[in-house]
Amino acid sequence: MDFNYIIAMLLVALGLYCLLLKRNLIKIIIGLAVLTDGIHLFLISLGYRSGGIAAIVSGEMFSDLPGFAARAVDPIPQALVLTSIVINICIVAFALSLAIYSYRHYGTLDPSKLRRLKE
Amino acid sequence: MAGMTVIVRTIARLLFPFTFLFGAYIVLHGHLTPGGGFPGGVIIAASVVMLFLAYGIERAQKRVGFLHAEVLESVGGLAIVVLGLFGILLGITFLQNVFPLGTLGQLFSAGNLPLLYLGVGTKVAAGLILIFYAMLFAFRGGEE
Amino acid sequence: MSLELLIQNALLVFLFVLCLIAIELKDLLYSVIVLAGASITLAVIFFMLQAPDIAITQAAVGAGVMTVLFVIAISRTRRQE
Amino acid sequence: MIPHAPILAIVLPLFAAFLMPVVGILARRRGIKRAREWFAIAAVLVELVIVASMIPALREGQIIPGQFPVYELGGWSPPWGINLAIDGLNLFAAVIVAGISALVVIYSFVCMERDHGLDQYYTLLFLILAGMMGVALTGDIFNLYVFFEIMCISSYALVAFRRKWQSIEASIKYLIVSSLGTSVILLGIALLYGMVGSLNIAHLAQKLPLEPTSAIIVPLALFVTGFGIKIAMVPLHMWQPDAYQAAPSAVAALFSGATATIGIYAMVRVVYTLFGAFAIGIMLAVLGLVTMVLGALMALAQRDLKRLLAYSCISQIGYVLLGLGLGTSLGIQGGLFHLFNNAIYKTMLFMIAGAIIYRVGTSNMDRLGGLWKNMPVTAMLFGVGALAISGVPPFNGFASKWTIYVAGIEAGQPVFTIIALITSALTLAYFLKAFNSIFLGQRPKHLSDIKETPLPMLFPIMLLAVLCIVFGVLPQLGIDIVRPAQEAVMNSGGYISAVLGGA
Repeated sequence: MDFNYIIAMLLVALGLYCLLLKRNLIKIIIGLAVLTDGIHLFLISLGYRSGGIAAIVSGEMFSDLPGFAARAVDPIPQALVLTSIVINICIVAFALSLAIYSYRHYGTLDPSKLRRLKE
Repeated sequence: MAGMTVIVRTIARLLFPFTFLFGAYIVLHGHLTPGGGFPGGVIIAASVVMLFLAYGIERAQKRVGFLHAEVLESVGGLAIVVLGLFGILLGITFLQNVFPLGTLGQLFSAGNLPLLYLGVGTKVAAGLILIFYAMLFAFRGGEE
Repeated sequence: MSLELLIQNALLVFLFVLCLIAIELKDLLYSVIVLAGASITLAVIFFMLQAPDIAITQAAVGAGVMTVLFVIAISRTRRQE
Repeated sequence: MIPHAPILAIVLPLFAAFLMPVVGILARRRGIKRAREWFAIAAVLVELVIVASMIPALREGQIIPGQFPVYELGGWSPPWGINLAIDGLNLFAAVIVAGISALVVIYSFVCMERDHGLDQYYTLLFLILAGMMGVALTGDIFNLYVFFEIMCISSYALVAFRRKWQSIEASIKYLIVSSLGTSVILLGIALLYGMVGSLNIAHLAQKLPLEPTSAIIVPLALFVTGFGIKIAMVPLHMWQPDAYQAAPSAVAALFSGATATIGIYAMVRVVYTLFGAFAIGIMLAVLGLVTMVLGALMALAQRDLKRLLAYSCISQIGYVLLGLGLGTSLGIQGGLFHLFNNAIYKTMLFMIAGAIIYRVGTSNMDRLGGLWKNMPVTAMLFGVGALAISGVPPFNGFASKWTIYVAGIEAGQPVFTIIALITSALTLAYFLKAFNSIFLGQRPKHLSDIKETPLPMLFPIMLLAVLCIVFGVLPQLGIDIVRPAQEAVMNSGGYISAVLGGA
């Protein structure tokens, strides 16, 4: 299980690196996606318990509710990740439209060149 | 953006009902099986966008205009809020379930949850279609 | 180590490698396609972690909608970094 | 109190936001003029009434565990369900937000009349209001994150609203920095959930150890960084002047008055209630000092009025952080009082900048001058705002700054007080410079037929100016407003027992 957390944190670090050091808006947005993917993986791994079953309606739930509750994975992180995915797609869509705008105005996707081109 | 070749159009037209139905299934069975309002709405939006891309945005726009999508999005959002307010009017607190619970495992069960999912699905599908419009339409007064 | 865990760990490594490639590729279009692959891999991992809801959403959003948005954006701007 | 007031305060702006496109379409079909504006004003006034109706309930001490101040969504009680928890601090933030938003919407009536796409403008404005209300009233840390994110996304869109080159650039900058901040907050929440297994603020606060250990310091640092980006604390401030300059003036007024307040609120709630970390307060105070001094120094060099105001906003937030970071009851009182005053005069100054742009078309101070003869009332109001922000008696800025000075000395940090005093003098200097170059001096020829600010724009500014004087002459009144909030910060145990029902 620890391996999940290591990979999650590596993804976060990768996203941060891309966000801070890349000089292309679309690359930066890709970095943002990777960063949030890492956080999602982290959250889902938190809720998992080994040998667990999904917390959805099933036949087992009707026959043995306490047993089901003891074995089911924690559904709260899943709800969090769902919300976070929704938010993330909003941000990505908005950021991409801004990137297209900036390309039309400046002809570049390099955020550090934006102001210099105007003056 | 112009349309694509006849093969793509035919496949898109054939696939459209199935993807749309699959999205609707996911929305309506959100309280029973994996899925729910958001993924279902995304799949519905994807099926519509597939038609857009195959037939060209100009022709598609005659069918589902910007205004339609905007109104649908508002209606979806309003539906969620109004459902929540039902709880206040009839029950105790916001989003309190006031509908009969039904039998666990049946389609018409879980109180207001399926209706909420319907609202979410409508809003998400309409909202995503709007985003596609805004991004494809060369930003003449782009929304979002 | 059980077979399932082995597969899962392999997928995790694969996910990381895909993300790394997506970030380092110079051609943005390829990099977006690789990112879509990473999204699918992540969806499979979510499914193995007993989160089918998230798996469906991640596949629909991450591989579907997000890729299309990126492709539209790249077609309106420029393909090389 | 209006029944269900807490949830209505969040739902009403959402409702208005979703209804706004429909109203816009109907108004266009039927040819009704200004339907959107009137609808927006009506909605925001109702919102203000709802929020204000919660004040007496809190005053009368109706804090019965499990009753009014804790509102349980869907009938699920905490820590399982999502709840809205209202104590003095929440309500303090909510009242500021509702009041400032009401004035901004009234101000937008004229200020935004030349813009296109007002449907979207008002939709985004109400979404931002819903987000701020949600952050202010919720008692669940993940809910706080979601509402925070709603607020941030709408504010990126509002910064880019006019689609000019500055706004696009500012919005990109803001988006990258701020989404980094919100990701960091989400990571902090994930770590907390992994440690404690709960998301309810009160429940988390109960379970977290009182003394900050090394394991807890990581999420705490993540939270401080995330919220620090939103309030433009100094090492994280680079997005803020661009965003404030590029945004329409009404939006800049909303950001400086309401959004900054919410950022501070979230920071205080997390640092003091959640972690009970009074020990790291001194770090906040030092950050506040740096913020204050650098903001003031940068403001001195600006030639654009809105940019100058943006930097002065950074500087004033520094005062608030200093007061809050001292951690004594007087310091927290001073900090919160200054937050309140800052919301008043900073909104007012941005509105005046908007009025000048409305009439003249520029806020570049090199191209302005001698406007005293054209806009005497505006000039006078600007003078009031400038004196208030510089902490000159008898205006409200003096009352709160004085409290912070005294708190600094009492806490055994006279150096802090001296630095704060010097910064205050700097503030006066750059505002005098601004006043001089806008309203006095030689008037360029093309400015000779500029008229006075239109009355609907002047009305909110005047109201805020009156508040500046009232709270300056009667500081006790302001302190009475702040006291419940201050007590709420100091007493996190009361919050916990109110939410969890004494468990």
